[in-house]
Amino acid sequence: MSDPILAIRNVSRSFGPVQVLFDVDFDLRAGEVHALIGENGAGKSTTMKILAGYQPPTSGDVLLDGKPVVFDDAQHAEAQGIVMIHQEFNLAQQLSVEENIFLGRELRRGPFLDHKAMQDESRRLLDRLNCPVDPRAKISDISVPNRQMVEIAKALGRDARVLIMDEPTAVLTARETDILLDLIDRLRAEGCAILYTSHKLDEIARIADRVTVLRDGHRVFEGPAKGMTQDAMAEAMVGRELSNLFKPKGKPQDQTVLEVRNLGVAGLVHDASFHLNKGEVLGFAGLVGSGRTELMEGVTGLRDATGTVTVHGKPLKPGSIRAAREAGLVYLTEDRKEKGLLLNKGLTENLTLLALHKFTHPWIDTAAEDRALTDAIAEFDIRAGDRNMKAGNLSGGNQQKLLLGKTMLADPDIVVIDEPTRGIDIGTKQQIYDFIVELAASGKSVVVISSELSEVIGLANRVMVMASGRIVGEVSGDDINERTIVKLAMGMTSKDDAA
Amino acid sequence: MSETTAKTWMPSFHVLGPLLALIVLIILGASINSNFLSYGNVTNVLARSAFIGIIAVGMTFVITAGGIDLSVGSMAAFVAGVMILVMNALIPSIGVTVPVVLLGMLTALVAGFIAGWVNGVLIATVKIEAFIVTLGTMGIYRSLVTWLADGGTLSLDFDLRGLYRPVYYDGLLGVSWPIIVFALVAILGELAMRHLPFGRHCGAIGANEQVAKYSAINVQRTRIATYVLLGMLVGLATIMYVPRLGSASASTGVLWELEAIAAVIIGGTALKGGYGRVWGTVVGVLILSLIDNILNLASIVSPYLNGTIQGVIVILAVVLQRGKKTDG
Amino acid sequence: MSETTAKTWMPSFHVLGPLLALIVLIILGASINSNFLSYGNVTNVLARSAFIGIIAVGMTFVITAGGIDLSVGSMAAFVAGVMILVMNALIPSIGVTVPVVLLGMLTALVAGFIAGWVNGVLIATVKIEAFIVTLGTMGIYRSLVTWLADGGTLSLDFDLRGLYRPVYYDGLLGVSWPIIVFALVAILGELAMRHLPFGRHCGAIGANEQVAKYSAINVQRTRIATYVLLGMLVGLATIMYVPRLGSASASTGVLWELEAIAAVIIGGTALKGGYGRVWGTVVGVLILSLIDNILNLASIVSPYLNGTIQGVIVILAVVLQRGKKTDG
Amino acid sequence: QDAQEYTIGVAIPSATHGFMGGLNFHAQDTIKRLEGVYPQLTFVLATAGNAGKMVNDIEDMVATRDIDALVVLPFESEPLTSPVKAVADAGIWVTVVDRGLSQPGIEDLYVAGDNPGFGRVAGEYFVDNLESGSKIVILRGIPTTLDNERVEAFEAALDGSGIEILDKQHGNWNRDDAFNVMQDYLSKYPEIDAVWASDDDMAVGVMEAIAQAGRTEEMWVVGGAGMKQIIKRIMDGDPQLPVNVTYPPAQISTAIEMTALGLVSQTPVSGRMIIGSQLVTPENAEQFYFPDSPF
Ligand SMILES: Nc1ncnc2c1ncn2[C@@H]1O[C@H](COP(=O)(O)OP(=O)(O)OP(=O)(O)O)[C@@H](O)[C@H]1O
Ligand SMILES: Nc1ncnc2c1ncn2[C@@H]1O[C@H](COP(=O)(O)OP(=O)(O)OP(=O)(O)O)[C@@H](O)[C@H]1O
Ligand SMILES: [Mg+2]
Ligand SMILES: [Mg+2]
Repeated sequence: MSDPILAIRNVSRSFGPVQVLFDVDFDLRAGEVHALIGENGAGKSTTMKILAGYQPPTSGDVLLDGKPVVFDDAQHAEAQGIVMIHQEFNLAQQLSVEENIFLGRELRRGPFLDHKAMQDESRRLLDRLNCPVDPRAKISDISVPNRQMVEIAKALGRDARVLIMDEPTAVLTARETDILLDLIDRLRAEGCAILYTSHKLDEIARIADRVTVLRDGHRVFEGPAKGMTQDAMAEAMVGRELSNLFKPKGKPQDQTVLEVRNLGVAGLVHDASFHLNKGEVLGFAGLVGSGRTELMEGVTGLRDATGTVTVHGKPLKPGSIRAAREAGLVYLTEDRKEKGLLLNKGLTENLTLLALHKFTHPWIDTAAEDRALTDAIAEFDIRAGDRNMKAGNLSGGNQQKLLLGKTMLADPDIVVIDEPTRGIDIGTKQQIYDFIVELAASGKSVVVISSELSEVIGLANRVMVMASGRIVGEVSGDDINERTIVKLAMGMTSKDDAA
Repeated sequence: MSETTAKTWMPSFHVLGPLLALIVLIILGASINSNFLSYGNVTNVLARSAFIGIIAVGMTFVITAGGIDLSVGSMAAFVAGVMILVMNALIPSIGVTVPVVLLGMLTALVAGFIAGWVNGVLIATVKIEAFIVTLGTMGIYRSLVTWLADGGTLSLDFDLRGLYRPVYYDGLLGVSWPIIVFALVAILGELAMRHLPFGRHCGAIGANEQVAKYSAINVQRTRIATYVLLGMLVGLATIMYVPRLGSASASTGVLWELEAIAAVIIGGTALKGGYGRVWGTVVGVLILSLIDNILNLASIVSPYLNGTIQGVIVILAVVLQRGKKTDG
Repeated sequence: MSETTAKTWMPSFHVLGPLLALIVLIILGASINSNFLSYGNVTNVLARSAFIGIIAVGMTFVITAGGIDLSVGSMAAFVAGVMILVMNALIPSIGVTVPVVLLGMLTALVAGFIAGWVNGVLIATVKIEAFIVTLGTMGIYRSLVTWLADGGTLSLDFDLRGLYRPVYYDGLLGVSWPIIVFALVAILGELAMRHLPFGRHCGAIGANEQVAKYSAINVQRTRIATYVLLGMLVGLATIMYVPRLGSASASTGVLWELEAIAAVIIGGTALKGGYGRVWGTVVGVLILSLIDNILNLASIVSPYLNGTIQGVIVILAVVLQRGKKTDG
Repeated sequence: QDAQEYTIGVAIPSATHGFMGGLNFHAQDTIKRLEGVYPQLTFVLATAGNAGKMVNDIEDMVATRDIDALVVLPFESEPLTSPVKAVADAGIWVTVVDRGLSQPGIEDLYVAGDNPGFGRVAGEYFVDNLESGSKIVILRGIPTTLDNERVEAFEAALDGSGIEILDKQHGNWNRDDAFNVMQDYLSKYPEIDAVWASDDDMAVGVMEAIAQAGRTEEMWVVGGAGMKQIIKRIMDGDPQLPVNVTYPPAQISTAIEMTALGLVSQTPVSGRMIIGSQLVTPENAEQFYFPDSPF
């Protein structure tokens, strides 16, 4: 076994009074993929940031090529060939794809920028990822998965000897995940050292050479990945045995609560019609860019849309999110950082923002807000070191849980959940699935948009499949399986002509 | 590590910063002139702070919601002008009576409401940069008042002034009305910012408009509301202002906008929006008034250099506040 | 697919907006007065746009990087004052010669450099809100020039003025120097914004400082550089300005800051930072100059209402530009 | 008759405070009247908020309006000297009002108030009506050359009288600023015998501050420039406002009218015309009272 390029020894890290890492050891060798797994808030991202020079350890050493090193900042680490892809996007929204990829290390001809070279190179990097985005497009204009691909392209462009990837696939669909994993294979073969985190344990099983498991800031396992089953990984993470992920599906009632007719969103969604029954979990599947998000944003009044939406038999006032909320229809966004949470504000303020009216009589009842936070922390297992911390300082998965708590606080009859478990660890995932099933059982109705097919399959009573902005099919009962859905999504068959 | 310091130090600095600056100024003033803490001087300073103060409270909401309003100074002049014209016009029919004054006050509030609403709609609905809209309306209101006054001064009827004058000069239990009104506005403002959904929503919009929208906040309406509130507070400030000198002209309210914005920011509200505190604004207003007052009381330097001292103190007041803050 | 629509629709509005407004104004001017397009008038308008124009180009970088500078107007007055004092002081030893003028120019650039650097350091290193810093220095520079001029006017030695005068009034091939310098600054500015890493880094810092920092950009240095650049351009503008009026006083450059900022925003640069374009700024400056020029040509209304017309046109120019833009 | 057509350009500062408001009023009023009297005359009026804008206005008049004569009240003397000289060099008749250019002999006609006289007349009144040892305060205008001239002349007139000047701060010819400054004077000085407010706008603010402090009996106030409300109170014998010193905004009318006369007739109008600053007393106040003026 070769010597580690990059390692940490006895590293601890505290944020204020809260210690999040305890004497952690970790090393990374050339030509190996080392997976770091653990529950939300276990300290994975923190470990990675310490390795990549974004944060100093409170105590302990970072070793580079066997020698202790203190990174002044991330640039210093990057100069040593250590590149990190952050869990949260690290892109400037107003700049173009190409500008982001080359930010801080622009190619020049003489003193001038070499636009052509940079565009060609961006094109090449994106091609490597099979990503069709125009390098001149603004980041704010491209979809979330594509942003992640740009983020990866940006890292690839930096000639890394050590590549640290914090949940790169959380926002990717199966197709892009495949592309990325193939790419990681190639990089490993080229001798790159790769640190990889994901809550999708099948990916870990597929590419990892070695696995380290963190639990509550302690390293609880380190060893070869070979022979380690996903169940074993999950157990090591959670510290208990996990039962079946999905509970048995409930039985929807025969009462339509949401009826959408001929909904269109300019250029993105065409002529979509569907309905949702009381107590039903309705899945939406499709490829990236198939328009599921846009359809639901149109339904809930977040986007201008044509067509009609009827809730509990009453037409919904178009274009008004508030009207939707008052009718009991709420949407949980897929983009928690830009649309979901106020990262600079506290947990309470985020939690109650959507349902603030419930706490107002006529002053905001801060004591009740505080109780709501306590409840949400318990119900969604939010691991916050400190109740007064900013939402942005929560670990990624815990942000997602907070967002879920925020949405559910509005006590919706109908909830549309876009990518419910993005970045959530396997243990909590199970809790969320249970939660969704119970929600349906209690007479609420749920729409689940997910790029994780297993999720849609395991949860939904019925599944709508979208492609190119149209609903191309509906499957239910035993037809809810991967083969049927993928076929529909790829536009191969049209089982149920929607037109 | 830096977060640690941030957590434990920042609030204390943040909270104490402007207060500290205010206290330093008060000590300075008291040591320079023994009359500084006299009832008369304190009343003067507080009462004259009231106009900017009332406006600055409204500005706090606008800025917290990520906006800005450069038009408040000329809006005040315009509202004062309209108010005086209306009151003078009413005298022939109603006579010099209290109803005329009340109608004048109503006019000011309505004019402020409309002016603020126009700003708000152009910004929130037509979606033009707030800076440009209010720069434009700043010029428009200023030129309209000049035009109304025919280049000169609009003066309130002399007899009516006698009736109206107490609104500035009298008060309750030795506290003059402008101070009382300012205090009320400040308290209500602080309450609204901290304990009403409106304040929360302003902060949310300023922090991230998208998130606010996805949280079922009517961004457009809330944003317009901030400008309308500000407009009405400008009207209220004008109601206090007109009885003082009984006139309005093209030079009324010049640079009030900068003073109000400066007070808001000195008070610790973030110019980029997302975080505001009304009590800080009040402290900011007092700091600015005190600087002027102390410079007048002191006469230690060439009056030409007053601007230099003012500038330095304003910057220092904010330095105090920022403490050891890292990148913002 | 949607990326395509975004690409083809938005820019056309965005790009054509200010140009359209400019063209409308030119047509309006030409239809009102036949002399409008005369060589003399065009030269006048362009030459007088040069001061604000040169400053506004610098302001474009500051704003693109997410900053603001309210001090440029008084900075110009201050730089002009220092420059005049230095030149007058040099005459006894060097005489009325070209070197005196050259040393004066150097003084202006150095003074601008220092003034900009002070702003930049206070903002980027001490991390005080740009609005407050430059509001403070605005007061400071203005009061310093008043003090230097002893409340009156600093005038350039009369003979020296004769020597220096051609820098404003003469030119090359019938194009006067200010126009040439403005054009050069604009072209270099556009190049720097679009084709130098500096311009890109400004955009990145303005868009997201954190991302910029993580991308190995020296945020602090870049930010200071924008203010230094602006300061030096203020110096350059002053070099063009002094031969025109030959003096500096407390009223020199009043409100230039607002005009420069307005030009930048009319030109399509985002006030929140992250996106800037120099050519747009040039168009913005021309629009503002033309409004004044046309109002002089027309004399259709009470001069008291000029401000109203100006305000309306400025707002309209930006409305044109925004087109059908959705939430910003 | 086929009288020749003329265009007269008028460039004045914009109406940012009382005196300039009055001046703007008189300029517009005169233009309207003269356009009625002389149909062959066209007037171009431009108002400017700063010196640079005024230069722009003048350039525009020459370049696009083909003016035959220019009446200008320089925003500031220094910066307007060269541009106005360029106009004169182009053969255009130039009338300069109020503030002289920094180089003599450029203008054809000079009509002005008397700034040093303005300060001196006020100063002399103070000397005549106060005892040695009396204490006074001064409110100054916006820092400018003309403010300096007035204040210097005022102080020169006080020389040797034994009157003590306690303080002089800038009230910027603004009512509100003057109110604030006077409030602070009143806090600072337990004894003040008289106030030279140097401008009627400022006098309005000063008197309010005195009234508020209840010290009306203690001191009197002299403003300046003859605002109608102030003149009215002098007429009525207000003891707090014993006198005023004129600095008539209507001098612009004189200048425009004489310029027009020079163009349409053979009347010789070139030269200098100084409109002296006069002391307005209750006895003669009536002749300075113009109730229709906005000032
Ligand atoms: N800047 C910070 N200030 C305070 N606490 C922080 C900060 N950054 C991280 N934490 C805390 O440190 C703990 C570990 O967070 P980290 O992001 O490393 O978790 P993670 O393992 O990556 O979780 P996830 O799977 O949800 O991404 C969390 O409790 C988090 O709240
Ligand atoms: N802010 C935006 N501006 C312009 N186009 C956008 C924007 N957001 C998304 N799009 C485009 O809209 C289309 C559909 O978006 P999106 O990828 O979110 O669909 P989706 O079916 O919800 O997929 P997923 O939820 O799996 O990401 C894509 O072509 C995407 O590029
Ligand atoms: Mg993480
Ligand atoms: Mg989506």
